[in-house]
Amino acid sequence: MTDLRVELPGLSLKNPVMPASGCFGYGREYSQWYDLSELGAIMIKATTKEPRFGNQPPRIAETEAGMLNAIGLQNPGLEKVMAEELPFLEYYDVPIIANVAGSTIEDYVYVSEHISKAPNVHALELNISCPNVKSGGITFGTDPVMAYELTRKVKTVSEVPVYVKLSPNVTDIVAVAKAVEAGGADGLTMINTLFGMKLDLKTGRPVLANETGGLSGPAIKPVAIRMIYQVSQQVKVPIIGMGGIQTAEDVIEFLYAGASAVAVGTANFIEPLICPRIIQKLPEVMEQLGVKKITEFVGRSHKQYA
Amino acid sequence: MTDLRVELPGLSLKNPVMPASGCFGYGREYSQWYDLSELGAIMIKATTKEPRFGNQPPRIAETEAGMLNAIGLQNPGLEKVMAEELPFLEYYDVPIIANVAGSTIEDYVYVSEHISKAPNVHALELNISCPNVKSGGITFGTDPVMAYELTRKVKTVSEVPVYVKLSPNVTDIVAVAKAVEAGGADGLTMINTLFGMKLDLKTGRPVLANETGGLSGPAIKPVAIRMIYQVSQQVKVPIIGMGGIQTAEDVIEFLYAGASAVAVGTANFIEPLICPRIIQKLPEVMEQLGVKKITEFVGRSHKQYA
Amino acid sequence: MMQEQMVVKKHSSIAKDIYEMVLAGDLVRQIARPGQFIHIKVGSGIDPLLRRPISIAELDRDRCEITILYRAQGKGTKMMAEMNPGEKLDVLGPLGNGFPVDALRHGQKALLVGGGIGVPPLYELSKQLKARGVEVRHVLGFESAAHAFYIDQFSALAPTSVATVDGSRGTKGFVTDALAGDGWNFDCIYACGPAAMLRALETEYPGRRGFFSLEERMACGIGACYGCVCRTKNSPDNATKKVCSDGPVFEMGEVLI
Amino acid sequence: MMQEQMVVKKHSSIAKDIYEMVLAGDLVRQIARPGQFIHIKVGSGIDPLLRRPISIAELDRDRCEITILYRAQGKGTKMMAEMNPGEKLDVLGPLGNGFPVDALRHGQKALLVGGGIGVPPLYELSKQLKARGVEVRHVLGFESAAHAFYIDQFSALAPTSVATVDGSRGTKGFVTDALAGDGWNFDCIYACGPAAMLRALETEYPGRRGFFSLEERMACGIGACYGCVCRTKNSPDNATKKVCSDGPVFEMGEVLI
Ligand SMILES: Cc1cc2nc3c(=O)[nH]c(=O)nc-3n(C[C@H](O)[C@H](O)[C@H](O)COP(=O)(O)OP(=O)(O)OC[C@H]3O[C@@H](n4cnc5c(N)ncnc54)[C@H](O)[C@@H]3O)c2cc1C
Ligand SMILES: Cc1cc2nc3c(=O)[nH]c(=O)nc-3n(C[C@H](O)[C@H](O)[C@H](O)COP(=O)(O)OP(=O)(O)OC[C@H]3O[C@@H](n4cnc5c(N)ncnc54)[C@H](O)[C@@H]3O)c2cc1C
Ligand SMILES: Cc1cc2nc3c(=O)[nH]c(=O)nc-3n(C[C@H](O)[C@H](O)[C@H](O)COP(=O)(O)O)c2cc1C
Ligand SMILES: Cc1cc2nc3c(=O)[nH]c(=O)nc-3n(C[C@H](O)[C@H](O)[C@H](O)COP(=O)(O)O)c2cc1C
Ligand code: FES
Ligand code: FES
Repeated sequence: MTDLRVELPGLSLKNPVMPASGCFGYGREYSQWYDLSELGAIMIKATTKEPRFGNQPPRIAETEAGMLNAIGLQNPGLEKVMAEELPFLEYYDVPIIANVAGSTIEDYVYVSEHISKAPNVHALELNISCPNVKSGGITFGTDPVMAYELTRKVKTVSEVPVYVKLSPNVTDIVAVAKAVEAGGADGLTMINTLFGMKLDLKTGRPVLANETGGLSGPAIKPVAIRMIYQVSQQVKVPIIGMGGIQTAEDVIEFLYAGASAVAVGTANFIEPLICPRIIQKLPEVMEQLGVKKITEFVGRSHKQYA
Repeated sequence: MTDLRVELPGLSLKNPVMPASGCFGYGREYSQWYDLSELGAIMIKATTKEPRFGNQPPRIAETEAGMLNAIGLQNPGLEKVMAEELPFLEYYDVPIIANVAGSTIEDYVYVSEHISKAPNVHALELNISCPNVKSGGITFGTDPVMAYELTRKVKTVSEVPVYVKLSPNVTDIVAVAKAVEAGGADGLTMINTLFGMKLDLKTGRPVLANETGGLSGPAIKPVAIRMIYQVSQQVKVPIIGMGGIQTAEDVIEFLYAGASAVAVGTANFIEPLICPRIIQKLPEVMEQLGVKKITEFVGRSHKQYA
Repeated sequence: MMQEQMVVKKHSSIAKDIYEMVLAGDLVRQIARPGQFIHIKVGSGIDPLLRRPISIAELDRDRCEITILYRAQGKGTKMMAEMNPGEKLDVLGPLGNGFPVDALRHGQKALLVGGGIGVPPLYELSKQLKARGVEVRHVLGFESAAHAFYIDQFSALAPTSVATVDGSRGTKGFVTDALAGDGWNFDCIYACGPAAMLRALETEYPGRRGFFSLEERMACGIGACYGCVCRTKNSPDNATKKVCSDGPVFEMGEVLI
Repeated sequence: MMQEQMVVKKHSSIAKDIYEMVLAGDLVRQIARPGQFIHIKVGSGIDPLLRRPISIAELDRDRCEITILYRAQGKGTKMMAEMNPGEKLDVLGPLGNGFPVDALRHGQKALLVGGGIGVPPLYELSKQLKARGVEVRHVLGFESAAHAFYIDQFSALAPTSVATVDGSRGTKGFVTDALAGDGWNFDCIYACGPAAMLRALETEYPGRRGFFSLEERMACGIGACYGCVCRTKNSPDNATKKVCSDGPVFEMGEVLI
């Protein structure tokens, strides 16, 4: 029997696979496709203090082996998420990781304090890496000092463990990771999207109304693997990895790199059943590799030779 | 009649298409496939002061819509490049852009001083962005102060215009671009490869002996377009753009973004005739778009609305 | 809503770059209304990565078949154009709300206006309206005669005017030109086509009852990604609707086009 | 060296995951030696992105045809396995130097050692050596009887020993086990297979004459990218050779394996 369970701060996961934030809404749509209790966890869409209406469309552009999005953190705001979305998810036996975003440190602290009280929110994920909003967001993720400060403040109010989501758009990902670890982060999630753009052949103008967007999908996997490989050797807190995952084999590559669990983003749009399919496939691949416990994969790319 | 000519510092280009450094050797292999005089220019492989033997194999890994390489700047050294490679290229009517690499500022200065004297070298390209060597290389490309310093010193010795090749692995590409412009760069070339990695499913170990490598190919095009779009609005010097170009339409997207000419890298490996094919196709696409002079495309993504 | 490997039953080119494809599968049973769409994964790899939304143009419940009409323009649709009968196509569907056929009663009048690749969903709509005894007229706009398709099929159902941009068939100009001076007093307008066409109809028929099918770039197609939103009109709180799951059909005046 | 859309003439599975494909095209005229290879672009898109190097296993100059034998293991070769006769395959070739057939004269003895997917290039080599009147013997190693291929074809040319890792066919173990105790005094050894096999042969036959065909991950396949280098042995300056254009065949002892 293969053992898919993973224990992380605040999270007892049945298996290491969860949908990534922003790629699964608040679960309602995908609940029509399968029982959400099958998932390791759910990372819900970014929640801000006030409702956000996001960017103008077009918000989506396809690229080679990837896509750009510029949603702009559209969400109904903390109050509605607490009142309408989180209670819906209580019907399922699955821990929720609440993705928190804001423009100021105070915003993050406010949302974190409240949303961490929801009974099914088992952890927070601070989104300091959204490339699609004008203020806040990514600036926290690219400056280690601000990232440290934000993490520290949120830690003082959160009732659940705090994970910080790192931006790949930085010169030194290890420096940011160490800063948020020093700020008290219980874990890291990485990576958010790469900052990209596409132009229309006919008009010459950006395809996205927001001009630039976040690049996700298989195209970015090598960058994600590299960053997790580097960071996991320099920090002690666990990592939830993401970026282009499509298959059970991809999941194992992320674990090898040093992630303890993974999130699937873009692939949900192409295969609504991708998460349960990967979860079902994992034991088979583990057997082929002669591995009984999924945790044995973690960090194998460096640990076995350390 | 469509006009493909482009004038850049040191370079009178018949057309805006040239092979990218490291993806075309010193031209010998591709000269068996077509007349190199058809090209706008040739960016030759990085040249260092002493011969370099590069990294252990495997040096190549395929990824989704991209590839990783960790060649490690293998080259026969300045002396041999001057004595054997550049004279061979004199048989062709095509300007050469010499890609210069090193571990110290002195290395760069030394190579630049000498190679800029070769009769067919019309410009230098300072490679301050190679992710695959332990010292030098990318560190110059991620620190604006060092990038400024290096450019300034090379400018004092070079007999031809100096282009600086930027690394995309930075938080703030505009800051580096402005620094090298302030250092006297006559132009920019961008982007070099993204820093990435791939792990082997069976062993868990990196596929590349060097562990990490540079990600190139269509996967990185959205990042290249975004960076050129940002930088071209903030600097006055021209940009030669690259990153995932495969078609004439891609070339035009780079020009729209703000590049004045382009380089084709990875695509040469798949289609040895890719450069002449793109050059041949450009007039057709220009006619469809109703554009007579290729220079009219440049910067259209922002200039027409400025 | 389901995912299915539908079987290509027929496939042919019917106008310049326009293809007609008949697909068979169980998801046909779930189709509720004309104007719903399917979300197609072309090829089995990552190129192209995303699904393509295509309207259901005709429905044959007995044979469990649908017809789609599409323009091969970009990477995905060009690949689709290469498919042969017998091959399978990965489809999500049926998606979206579709046109309300029951907005009209027997004897009422419906004007159906389609532009380019907005024409397809109107075909099944027209058939169903006719079946209810609604009096239907069609106005279809195309780039040129070479691009025009399904005119005979529409004409067989109800009176059909055609406009082409270059005048090579029907009225020269846009659908609005073909409408001009047509004093026919419809009870409801149903339209699908470019945003400019829909805006022109809004201007032309202020305050009239109508339903518009919109297009937007989509990722998930099921309401989860917020990629395809449009803004609701006159709403104090700037609220948005998702074209894929709240639409693609909206009441005229409901959303900003 | 040219790029050509070669036509798939025959295609069939001949052992577990092993396929035999016959390709026709003009580039066959340019083939100089056994052991050269072709560089194949599978599919027309970017997935997979790079070409796949595959050895030429047999050559029919009259019909302008070559045979390749390949294992469907990863993305590219699995896609290739789906191809049907009549379809076209984008090929660069012939590439590389190949085995020197003229290293031996009439009556001399050649030992050909192949492991797994290193076996294919030895087939044409054996035919050409035989045609020169060279006395040939084969030793072929496979994982198991199910994975073994072309044993009858090789046996028809010359005496052939087989080793399988699980002992399900021939000697149990590696090719070196099948060689053990074989006192046959060859003049030259030609080998292609896993690095471990080649190293074992170097150890087994120090100072003997031989030619090894190597494998390395390739991008360009024509010597331009420096992706596929190996180091030359005992060279003071650490010099490298490119497997694609200086090789894939090297004299035993020339390069580090
Ligand atoms: C609800 C709905 C119904 C549609 N019904 C039809 C139909 O019946 N027949 C038909 O020919 N077309 C229809 N379209 C438009 C069709 O989806 C696009 O033409 C198609 O996605 C283009 O794909 P491509 O591979 O040709 O182009 P590419 O240029 O390769 O597409 C790149 C990306 O842009 C998206 N895209 C490009 N154009 C459009 C567009 N006009 N609308 C939405 N996304 C776009 C693609 O889906 C893809 O994600 C419909 C669109 C929507 C939203
Ligand atoms: C000169 C030469 C001759 C060869 N001849 C044959 C032959 O006749 N029959 C045969 O079955 N195989 C042969 N190989 C090996 C063959 O190239 C690989 O099996 C094949 O490239 C794997 O591709 P894939 O799509 O199955 O694997 P993937 O895993 O999708 O490949 C990913 C990448 O790794 C490369 N790669 C993976 N394995 C190898 C390998 N063993 N050698 C080189 N590159 C590899 C691929 O080319 C590709 O770039 C030869 C290799 C070389 C270098
Ligand atoms: C449409 C879309 C919306 C996203 N929204 C969010 C978000 O609200 N918060 C967040 O932290 N990440 C967001 N992301 C990033 C993803 O969670 C994930 O980090 C990224 O897409 C990489 O994973 P993937 O390649 O599997 O998609 C979004 C990504 C996409 C594609
Ligand atoms: C195999 C390989 C070798 C390269 N060597 C160099 C080099 O020597 N100097 C350099 O400046 N860039 C080098 N590059 C980077 C390319 O010049 C180019 O910037 C990059 O690959 C992006 O373009 P592409 O996506 O078209 O390949 C190399 C790239 C590849 C793939
Ligand atoms: S396409 Fe995802 S919400 Fe409509
Ligand atoms: S594969 Fe490019 S040099 Fe050999």
